Amino acid sequence: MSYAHHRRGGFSLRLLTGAGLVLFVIWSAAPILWLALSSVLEQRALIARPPDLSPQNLTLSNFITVIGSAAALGRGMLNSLIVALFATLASLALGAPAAYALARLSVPRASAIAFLVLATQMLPSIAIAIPLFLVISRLGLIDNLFSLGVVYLSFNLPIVIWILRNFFLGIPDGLEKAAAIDGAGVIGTFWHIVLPISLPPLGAAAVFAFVEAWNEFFFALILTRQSAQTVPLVIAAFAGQYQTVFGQMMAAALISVVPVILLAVLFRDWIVRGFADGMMKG
Amino acid sequence: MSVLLSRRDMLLAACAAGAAASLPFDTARASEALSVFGPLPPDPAPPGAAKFAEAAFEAWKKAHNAQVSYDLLAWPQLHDRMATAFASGSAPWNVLYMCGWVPEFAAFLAPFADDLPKALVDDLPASSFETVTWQGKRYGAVFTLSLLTLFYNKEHLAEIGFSAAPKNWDEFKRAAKELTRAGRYGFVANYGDPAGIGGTASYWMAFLQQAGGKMYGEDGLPVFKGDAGVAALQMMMDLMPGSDPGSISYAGINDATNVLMAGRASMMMNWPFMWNAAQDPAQSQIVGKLGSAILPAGPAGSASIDGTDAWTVSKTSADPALARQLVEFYLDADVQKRQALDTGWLPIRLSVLADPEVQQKLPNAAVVLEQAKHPYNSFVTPDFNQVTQALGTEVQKALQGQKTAAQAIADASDLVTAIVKRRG
Amino acid sequence: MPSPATYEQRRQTAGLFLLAPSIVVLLAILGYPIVESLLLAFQKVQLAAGGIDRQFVGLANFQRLVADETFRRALLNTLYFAAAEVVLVVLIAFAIALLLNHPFGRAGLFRILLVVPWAIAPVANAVLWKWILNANYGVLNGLLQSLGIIDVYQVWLGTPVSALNFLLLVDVWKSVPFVALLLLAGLQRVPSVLYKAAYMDGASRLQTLMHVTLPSMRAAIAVAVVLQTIWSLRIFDLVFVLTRGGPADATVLLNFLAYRVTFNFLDIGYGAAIANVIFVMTILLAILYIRLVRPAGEAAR
Amino acid sequence: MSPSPSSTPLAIELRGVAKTFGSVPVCRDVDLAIAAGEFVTLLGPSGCGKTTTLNMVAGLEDCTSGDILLAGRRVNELSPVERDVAMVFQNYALYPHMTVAQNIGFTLRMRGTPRAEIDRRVKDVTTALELSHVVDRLPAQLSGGQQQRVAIGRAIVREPRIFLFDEPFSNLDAALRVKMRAEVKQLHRRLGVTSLFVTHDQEEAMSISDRIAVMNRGRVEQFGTPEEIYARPATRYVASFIGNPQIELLSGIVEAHEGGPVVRIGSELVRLASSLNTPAGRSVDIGVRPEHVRLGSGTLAGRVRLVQPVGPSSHVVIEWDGGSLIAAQPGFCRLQPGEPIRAEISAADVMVFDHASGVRLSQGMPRAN
Repeated sequence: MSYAHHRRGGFSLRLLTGAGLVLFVIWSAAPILWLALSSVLEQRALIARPPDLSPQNLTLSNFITVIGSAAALGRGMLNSLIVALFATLASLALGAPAAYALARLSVPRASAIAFLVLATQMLPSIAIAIPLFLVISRLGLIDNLFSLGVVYLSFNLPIVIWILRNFFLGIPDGLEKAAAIDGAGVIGTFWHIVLPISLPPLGAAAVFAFVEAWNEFFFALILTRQSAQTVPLVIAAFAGQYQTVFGQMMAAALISVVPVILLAVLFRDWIVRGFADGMMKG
Repeated sequence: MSVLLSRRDMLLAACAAGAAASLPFDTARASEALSVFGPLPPDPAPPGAAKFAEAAFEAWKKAHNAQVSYDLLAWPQLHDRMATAFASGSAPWNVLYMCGWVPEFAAFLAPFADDLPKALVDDLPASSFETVTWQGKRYGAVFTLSLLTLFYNKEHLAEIGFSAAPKNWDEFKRAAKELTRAGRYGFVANYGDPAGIGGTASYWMAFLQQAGGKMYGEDGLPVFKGDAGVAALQMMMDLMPGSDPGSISYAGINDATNVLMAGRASMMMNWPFMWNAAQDPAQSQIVGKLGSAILPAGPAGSASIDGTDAWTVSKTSADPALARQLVEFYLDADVQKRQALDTGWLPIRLSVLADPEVQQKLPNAAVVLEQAKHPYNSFVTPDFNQVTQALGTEVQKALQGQKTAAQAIADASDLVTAIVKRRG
Repeated sequence: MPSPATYEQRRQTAGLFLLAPSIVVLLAILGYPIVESLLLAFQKVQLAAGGIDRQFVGLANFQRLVADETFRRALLNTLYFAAAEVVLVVLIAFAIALLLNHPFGRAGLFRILLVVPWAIAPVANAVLWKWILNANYGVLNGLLQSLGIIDVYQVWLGTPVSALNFLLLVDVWKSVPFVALLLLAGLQRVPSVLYKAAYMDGASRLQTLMHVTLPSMRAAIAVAVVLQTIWSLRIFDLVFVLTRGGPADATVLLNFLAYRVTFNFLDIGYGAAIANVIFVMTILLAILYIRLVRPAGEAAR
Repeated sequence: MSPSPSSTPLAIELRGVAKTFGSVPVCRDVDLAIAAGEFVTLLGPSGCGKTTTLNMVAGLEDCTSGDILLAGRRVNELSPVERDVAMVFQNYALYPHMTVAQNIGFTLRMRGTPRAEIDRRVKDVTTALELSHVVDRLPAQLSGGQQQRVAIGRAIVREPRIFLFDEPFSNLDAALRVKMRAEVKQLHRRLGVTSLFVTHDQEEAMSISDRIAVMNRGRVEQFGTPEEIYARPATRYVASFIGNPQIELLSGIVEAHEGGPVVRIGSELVRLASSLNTPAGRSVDIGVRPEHVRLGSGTLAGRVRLVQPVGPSSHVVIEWDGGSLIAAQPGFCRLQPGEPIRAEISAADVMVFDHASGVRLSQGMPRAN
């Protein structure tokens, strides 16, 4: 049996893998499918028992209304995009070098520093909301995309550092030494060698930072007024005190997820590619 | 037609309002600028945010040389944003929407309602000031008469020989029981969230007043640990066999409303806004079948609770007079009428409530007006949330059979006493 | 012009230079709020005109915690929730990562599908699940009934045990994607030569998994466990939308309690005390996990 | 410090170099002087400090004390690139995300060499190393031998002053290892670049080096040509590390005997060269290499325990009441285990070590310590 053949496995393993993938698809997609259905059915069909999926209940009115109110959703998405891109790029730009320093550059007490950095995320955000609001409002930066982006940066940065540090720790010494011998400085080694071979964790970290900033609700709620409103607030606006405009909310949620999916498509290659082979531990 | 589609229109309008509000504050300096904090439609939003009385609003702004910017938020998030801003001492708004939070935030509000014109005040139900008064001062003006009344499915009730809604507790219980059949439930409620106005505790407060009880004595300490309190809870427990068992898990009123609108529950206690929603064929299966009535009478008669949607003025407002004038505009008879006709939110002015056009368009207006003749205290205090949380949790335990009514009320009384005493 | 620093010194200098911006940013943004929230836990805070009134009360808030029945309940709920969630999320995510790393699961579609549950805005996600789980018109009831699994509609969020476990299920569903992504990244750096060697050595698949895959993934698993612990102890939005802590406080988790006390009751000092309990719990658990999962080599370093 | 322009400075010189990690000493007082063009090997078991020494020469690790001089210039504080050294690593350390050409060209790129020149030099190197057909492949797509050549190519492409090799062949199978050894040797002959090579394989060291520094526990025990190291090991440790099969060491006490001192090992008296001048009563270890035991006649009476044919010769293990010895016999040996046999140890070739210090007692050295 060839090794490639072995990788795929025998009949029973292939069957198991196939079944597992089917389960995985159901597990991930079924609730999403329901979300999609909810967005194209009249509410009276959804509260029927069992849900009435007959074609006369199909409607595009939710999407028409939501897209018609593009001022709110569109601006929310634009705001979210700006904030999330800023938080993602900044947390990678700051976090990757910091993680590299903590993993490999003999910074004194690196483990303790890494832990302290992560510990900033162990205090529930509710506890820091009021003091943080105080600072930002004194600075006059309430309802400002930049201040929101910076706050998200501070939430994402520790996680990004932590994820990347643990991956950088596993890079064999030899590569950096070889780069040093080849004439690359510390920064050059980081840029030309370490980053390119860390695409999967970088991709994971980037997707993480983006999604978290894109979807963050609580700080968006207290730190914005109207002009810097992000998309989760726009979506939440469909749920009122006496009524939830469920179909429109689902339609808005579906629309708002498109950029994240595009991001996943974009980063798919990063997530797939691995350079493990050829960098055995020295 | 416009009524049926109003919920969408209002959302559109809200978005437009949001866009308008995003103009930088500086450009508004030339004229007087007012910042108004309130809910997004379909919750009761002001003119310019919801789609009504727009022309009048423009005219008012012009006449007063005022810029009004709206900071609107989905209702469930209002309290959090306000609490954060107040706690940090930097709430930027001049006019604020309040829903039972006046005692809690009284320190930040101006007692402007004492200065309202007498003609206006005389046209408002005196009891509507109960939830906006704290320590003898009136901090707000309720702008929509939003009382809990009974909504019912006329077809279902007819099936069991009820030509009208149940009039008293016994009829209520009997109807609920008999209506529970064929995959339907006689009654549905949202008992999932214990706290706040419209939470489990506040339902109990309606029953409490129907039983002739009240929450607090003159000294501010709880006095509900008597027969009335227990009877109110027992009534709720007795309704359970005729209720949707899911009631205990419905955390928002729309969870319960949907059951009624699906035709699988026959009665529920709900707010006036329910009326319009139930006539919208896109979401309701009971169009034309809905009836409304005052809440069934307990030993002391009918009683309800107040939704307490009110406008208040911030203490730090640069121009308190202008802020007060804006609230007066919101309470203007014509604006109130448009509010009722265009959004379905009932007016608070008695004269507008009595208006035939309003009564014709909103048949439940008369019912709510009738309900207003009975007590409808929501017993708001600075620690209302905490009190209703403790109380509502005890009520939930009794409804789930973990405690007897007497036990739950006794425990609730202890908890509430401790909370009130901690406030000092 | 050679600089007088050696390779190691240069690396250390560069390290401090690369680390500094992050530390500065974190300190500038989070330093004051964190210290402040620690201080708040020892104060009685009341809203007063123009802001808040603060009064130092020593350990009074913590003494109150000890006597607070809701707090005890929330603590137990949270411990159960966090433990169950970390185990479930890591196991399911690991299984998914293995599936997606298998030649059959390499299609890009699977990876995109993977991130979708996580990408749905949490507010919408929670409302979606509220509808799915509804006792009267929820599609889960409808589905299970049509499959003959249940006879009558169930009130999934009606009893304490069931409500807590459905919260758990929904949060696991939402949390698995990121951890799977992380573990997938970990799987991809296991050199295939190790698998080949294991194959040559005649190791069974299970043995390969236990002796080759798992040890190579220690770091990734450690990160996943620590991060998931942090997030599990902080869960809030689902409780807020799905159950509001009910019925009868059965699903109150610590962070929701901290929220309720801080923002609903405006008892900011007491809320900060609860938040700090979460803080300390998280730190202790994180240290424990890091020690448990750390490779022997690093322990000696 | 600076050498006079007329004298040719040593290519590499280590003066009292020491390295400690925390409180653990890894290298102690290492002195080495390597002339230009020499091929020198650091040989020793793992953990003896040889790789650390190499790294210190490369500039990848700092020395705790002592000086490192390259071409007469102190380089302690210089970075690897300033030292102008090239290195081949144990696991090749090829950049996994770069093609063969990019791997080899990386160092030139880092030096700002113009693109065209990089291409040209990479082409030269890949042609010379027979890598032309794989220049666009990633390291993971190469065989072990090809990876090895890429690693070498990366080192030679920029024509450095010094080559450093850190156990470069340890991942190769035996046949390939021998082949690569020859290639490296040829390369050295062709380029004439000073090379420092680290290995734990004594055979590799013997076959490739001009001189070998045998290291043990952070020290250089002996530095000499392969012949010196083999024939005249300075210490018992060096003697036992070099040679396959290993040298046999037999302990005993020196006795005065007619015709010179002897050491009694069981019934056998091993004669020592009288020039050693060892006093009676001294504890010594006798080292006997297999080729210095002659079978068939002699005073030693024992039995055959084991016969191991290795092709050109056979190793015969004989045992007697004093212990056991290995004798190397040319050709294919037909002795049977258990057979009685006589043997003779060549007195002239016996090495004698002081038992306590392990230092070899050599002619003309009456006393050790």
